[in-house]
Amino acid sequence: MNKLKTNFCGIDMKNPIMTASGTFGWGKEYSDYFDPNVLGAIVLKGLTLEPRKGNPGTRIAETPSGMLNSIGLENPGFEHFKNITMKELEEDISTNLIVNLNGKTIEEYVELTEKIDKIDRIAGIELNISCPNVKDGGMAFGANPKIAAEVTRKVREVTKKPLIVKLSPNVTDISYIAKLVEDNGADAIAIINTLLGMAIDIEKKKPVLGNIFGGFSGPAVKPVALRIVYQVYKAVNIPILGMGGISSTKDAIEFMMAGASAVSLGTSIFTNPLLPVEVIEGLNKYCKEEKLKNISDIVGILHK
Amino acid sequence: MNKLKTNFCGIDMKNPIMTASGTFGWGKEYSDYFDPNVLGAIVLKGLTLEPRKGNPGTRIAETPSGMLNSIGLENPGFEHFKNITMKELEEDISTNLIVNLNGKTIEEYVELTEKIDKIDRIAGIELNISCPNVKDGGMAFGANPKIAAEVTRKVREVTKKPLIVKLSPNVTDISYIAKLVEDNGADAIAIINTLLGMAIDIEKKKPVLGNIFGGFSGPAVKPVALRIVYQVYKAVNIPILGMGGISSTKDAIEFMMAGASAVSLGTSIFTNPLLPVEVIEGLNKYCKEEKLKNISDIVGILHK
Amino acid sequence: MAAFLEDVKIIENICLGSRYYLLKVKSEKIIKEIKAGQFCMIKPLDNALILRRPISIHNIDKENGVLEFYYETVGKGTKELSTLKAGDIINIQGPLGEGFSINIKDKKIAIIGGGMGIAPLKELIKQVNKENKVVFIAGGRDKYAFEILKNINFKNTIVVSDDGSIGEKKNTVEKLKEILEKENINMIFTCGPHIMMEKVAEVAHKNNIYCEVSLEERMGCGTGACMGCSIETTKGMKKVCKDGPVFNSKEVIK
Amino acid sequence: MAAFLEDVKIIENICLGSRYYLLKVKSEKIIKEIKAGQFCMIKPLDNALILRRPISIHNIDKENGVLEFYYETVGKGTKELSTLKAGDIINIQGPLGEGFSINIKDKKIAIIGGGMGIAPLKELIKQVNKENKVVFIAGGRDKYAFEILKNINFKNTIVVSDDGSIGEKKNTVEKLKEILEKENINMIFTCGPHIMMEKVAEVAHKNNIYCEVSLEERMGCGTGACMGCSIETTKGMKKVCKDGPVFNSKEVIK
Ligand SMILES: Cc1cc2nc3c(=O)[nH]c(=O)nc-3n(C[C@H](O)[C@H](O)[C@H](O)COP(=O)(O)OP(=O)(O)OC[C@H]3O[C@@H](n4cnc5c(N)ncnc54)[C@H](O)[C@@H]3O)c2cc1C
Ligand SMILES: Cc1cc2nc3c(=O)[nH]c(=O)nc-3n(C[C@H](O)[C@H](O)[C@H](O)COP(=O)(O)OP(=O)(O)OC[C@H]3O[C@@H](n4cnc5c(N)ncnc54)[C@H](O)[C@@H]3O)c2cc1C
Ligand SMILES: Cc1cc2nc3c(=O)[nH]c(=O)nc-3n(C[C@H](O)[C@H](O)[C@H](O)COP(=O)(O)O)c2cc1C
Ligand SMILES: Cc1cc2nc3c(=O)[nH]c(=O)nc-3n(C[C@H](O)[C@H](O)[C@H](O)COP(=O)(O)O)c2cc1C
Ligand code: FES
Ligand code: FES
Repeated sequence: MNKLKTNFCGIDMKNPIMTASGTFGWGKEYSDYFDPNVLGAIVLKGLTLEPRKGNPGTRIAETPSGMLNSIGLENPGFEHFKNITMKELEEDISTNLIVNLNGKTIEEYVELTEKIDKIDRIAGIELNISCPNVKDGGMAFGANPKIAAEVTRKVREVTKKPLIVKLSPNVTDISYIAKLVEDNGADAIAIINTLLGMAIDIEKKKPVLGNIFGGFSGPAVKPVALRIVYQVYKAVNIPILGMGGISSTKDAIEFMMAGASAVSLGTSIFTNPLLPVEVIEGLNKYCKEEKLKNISDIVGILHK
Repeated sequence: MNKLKTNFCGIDMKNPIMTASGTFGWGKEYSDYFDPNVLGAIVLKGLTLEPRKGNPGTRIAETPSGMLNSIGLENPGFEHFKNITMKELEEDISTNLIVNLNGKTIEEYVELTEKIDKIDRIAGIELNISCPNVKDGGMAFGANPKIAAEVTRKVREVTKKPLIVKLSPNVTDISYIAKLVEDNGADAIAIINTLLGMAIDIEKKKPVLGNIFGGFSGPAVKPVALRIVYQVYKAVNIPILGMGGISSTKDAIEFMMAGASAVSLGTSIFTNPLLPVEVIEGLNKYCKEEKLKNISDIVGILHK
Repeated sequence: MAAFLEDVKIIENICLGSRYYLLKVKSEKIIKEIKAGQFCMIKPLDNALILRRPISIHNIDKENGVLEFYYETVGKGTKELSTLKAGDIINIQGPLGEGFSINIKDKKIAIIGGGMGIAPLKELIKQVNKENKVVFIAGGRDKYAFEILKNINFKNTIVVSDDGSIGEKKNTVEKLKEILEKENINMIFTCGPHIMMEKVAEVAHKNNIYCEVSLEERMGCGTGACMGCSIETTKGMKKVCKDGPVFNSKEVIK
Repeated sequence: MAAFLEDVKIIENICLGSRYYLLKVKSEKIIKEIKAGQFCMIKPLDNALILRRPISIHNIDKENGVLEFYYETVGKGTKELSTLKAGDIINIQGPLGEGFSINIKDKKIAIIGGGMGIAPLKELIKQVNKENKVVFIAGGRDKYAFEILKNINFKNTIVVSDDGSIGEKKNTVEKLKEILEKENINMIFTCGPHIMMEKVAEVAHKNNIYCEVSLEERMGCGTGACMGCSIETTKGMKKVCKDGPVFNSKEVIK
């Protein structure tokens, strides 16, 4: 019996392991190392209505046990996604596909959601209102409770697909925002998106990143991510997709104990491309050793 | 000529290197390794009016390139500080002493400030409105713009000593709070206090820390600290005391380029007790190599 | 008393079986000052591990300028340490803390070690054995935990194990009680799991015997600066790293 | 084309002088697939360094199952790499990206390398030298930067340096122009500082010569997944790690 079987806010998954948007491209980039279909779900790179070139200049900087990125949502836009990317995905990918959905205005979010809603093969929507790398929309939306609520409500109205709202950790009171987002129709909360960070090149006397600030991720941010998962678990009744620095089975278990029903692996895939396979195997082993009926037995156990 | 000489918001210092409150005890704990008088200033452990035992249970956890602490402001209280700690300090310490001042209520902050104000030997006050490890006061004050402004104003009224207000990074808009604090009479801003984090013991199925959450510090947090220094530099006209993960001369230079006029060394002293000496020497060398008149030449250079 | 930061070369780092290791390093500075019951903070090489690891001094071989540490691999830091080889350099900080009371004479002493608590006891036994009468009770989880006894090489050692697989089938506290029935013990030193030390102290207090325990807490600084290892004592808040790790049992237990 | 993660043993890791190193590792999987101009991502051992470091393949010694890398120590990752010794194991990921066009015949080729840009050129020269006529122009900062030429061991190499301390006193672009005046070159391959490659490409375009450049960008994943290394090209956004690092100069320069 598969002890990792999970239904995450309506999405049936063979295990609670997903990829974090933006770290697993368009689903097939890591196929040389493992079959992406072993994943419970693949969360694709952030998508926008129109194509985006992303930010100019250096986009990647390493920091102690972490990294900064200022990709700026580079993506080919919805039309290309529907006509080309989805076709390519359908050829090889059988597991769940989740779109990471972005907009510059509430109207854009809604319009893109309406379009995505029509693609049957998409199992769910991760609504990204927390990207730190774009001027309009993104984090500015997620950090403002009113707008976070409004965009959730309006998107909810136009789709029946499971709606996972991804929140920014760069706020004073994330529980409050999570609760609002729940009240406005979200089926799950994804936490955390990247922290806002910066790196400096002292030789050039300039920021390393072309965009000055970047999204901070990787093992370094794990303590913040765990704290936020723990806080939000207390605040909401919908399930949590936990992420932020997971680099081992042990880390994944920590997130689940804090309250995550499923977890996304991100930056640490760069370090160890086999991480997803290792974590799935690791969780299976853990279930056996701990004699769990299902991995969900440990979800939120810290609160009990 | 001493190229590190700095006047930080009225405090004359032989160099811009201080210790971060809570990581350098009561000033003499590292005397076996180096003479603390080489420091520009020593910022002492957080002080309260009454003695505090701090938090029960485990208080320290390591995280990737960082650590969590939930000390909970253990300190002997003002009377002991004045009558015993200060006497001991006066014996050996000739450099500037800065008190890290804490309260549970605004009245307590004011009362303690009035008492500290009478101790001539204290060169300045670091007003801690950002401790994540205490129930009352602390971070709750620093995260609320109104209260941050009020406590600054009221403390300002009762002391002429340089007033450095220490802010929490766990907020949505730190620039706004920094500006308010400036408007209400602060002479400088200290950033950052610790991020709020958590660690989990999967064997015990419990948080590692007795207090569940802890303050997150060390090299891991540097990208967040640099970003905040950069943001606050843009927002205020008073000098910044920068800190958060500094572990080398290079890091110190990064903070100064982002806008810090002086920096505090904290967690990384645990890793390398000789760090303060190395950074002072390193900055001297840097001034020579770069032919600077004074190290202040690089303060905020990123903004130019 | 001074403390130092010293780069020391590893002379030997051998596995005694299972997760137990004996580490020998060449020291010039720390070795001059360190005493039984004190400890060092070892800097892991991996930069992701920012905190030094507290490890007790196991043996001070002044003649050869060698410090010995006895450790168990439990997490990332000790696992990394176990991979190091002769010739590798590590940075250690010490001596730290207050050790055992070793300036004693003509006493009958019981020394009780459980598991890794045995670590600081070799040097202690060496120091007090000459001018006192010492009995050493050693308890452990498995046979590998007793391999270290060869290195301690003390004749008056009593081995006990819960399942009787090695030595007598009883725990250290039962053995202590048994000895107390027959002998007049004036002092007890103990190091091991906290629950064991509590019980040893209880027996000591009941029998009015002076007892010292060596405590363990997670540490940040090791110097008394961070208040990370504070404990409540009858004399107020104390720091395990600076005021301990060895305490008079009456101050810290019950 | 498949890519692998492989634990490889270091055979040799020698300093060629100053900050320049030649690394040789034993490979079974990657060696079967890797081609001139492709690269590997090397995992640093220090866990605080989470990103793999992109390093070009310098030489593929299929006979002995050995991959060679030529690198310069610039930061933490390469400095750590330089401390490793024969017998140490590192994890490398590769082959990655698209290499040089090596299936060519009967051409006159100029290969131009500046500084570390020389790294991928040994294998390239080996591949194209047999069936084409190759001239190799090598520029460098100091005499140590030319030590690698011994390992490349290619007779038709022209050494130039800005100050004339080694070889001719000119830069690589000047030398290229000089050659073009005398000879009929059909193809140019270049790797080096971006500004040098721009100028080489400019010369190539002006003379209507097909030219390939090998670009460098900071990388997160090395697989095309993170969009960290994207650049604008005449054919839209491309990834240096997947669509490059080698590009037709017309697509990426001017
Ligand atoms: C005064 C003192 C003396 C000690 N002497 C010895 C000895 O001689 N031999 C020996 O094997 N062990 C000894 N210990 C325990 C030893 O410090 C820990 O086993 C070790 O720090 C674990 O590190 P790690 O990286 O392997 O484990 P991890 O779990 O990865 O460590 C994570 C963090 O927790 C701390 N930590 C974990 N376990 C303990 C613990 N039991 N006590 C204190 N901190 C801990 C680590 O120092 C580190 O900061 C002593 C502890 C103290 C306080
Ligand atoms: C496709 C490709 C092939 C390369 N081939 C070689 C080679 O054969 N030999 C060689 O010596 N160097 C080569 N480089 C450059 C090499 O990757 C960097 O020098 C190295 O990553 C620096 O790492 P560090 O930890 O020493 O420096 P740090 O500055 O500490 O590195 C910090 C981060 O920046 C990245 N980084 C720093 N400099 C560069 C750079 N110039 N290019 C890309 N990323 C950088 C690092 O990978 C790391 O993520 C190549 C780069 C690319 C993109
Ligand atoms: C290179 C990179 C690109 C990212 N792009 C996106 C994105 O397009 N949309 C999004 O919601 N999150 C994006 N993220 C954030 C991740 O999905 C994830 O929330 C974050 O990195 C924390 O997880 P990690 O530490 O495991 O990487 C990106 C992260 C990285 C490192
Ligand atoms: C163990 C510990 C105790 C601390 N205690 C205090 C305190 O009492 N008052 C305060 O303002 N900050 C306190 N801090 C925060 C530091 O002063 C500093 O703001 C923070 O650690 C970031 O710097 P660092 O990463 O260099 O340590 C403490 C930090 C640590 C690690
Ligand atoms: S470990 Fe810092 S006070 Fe003891
Ligand atoms: S490095 Fe990630 S796409 Fe190229």
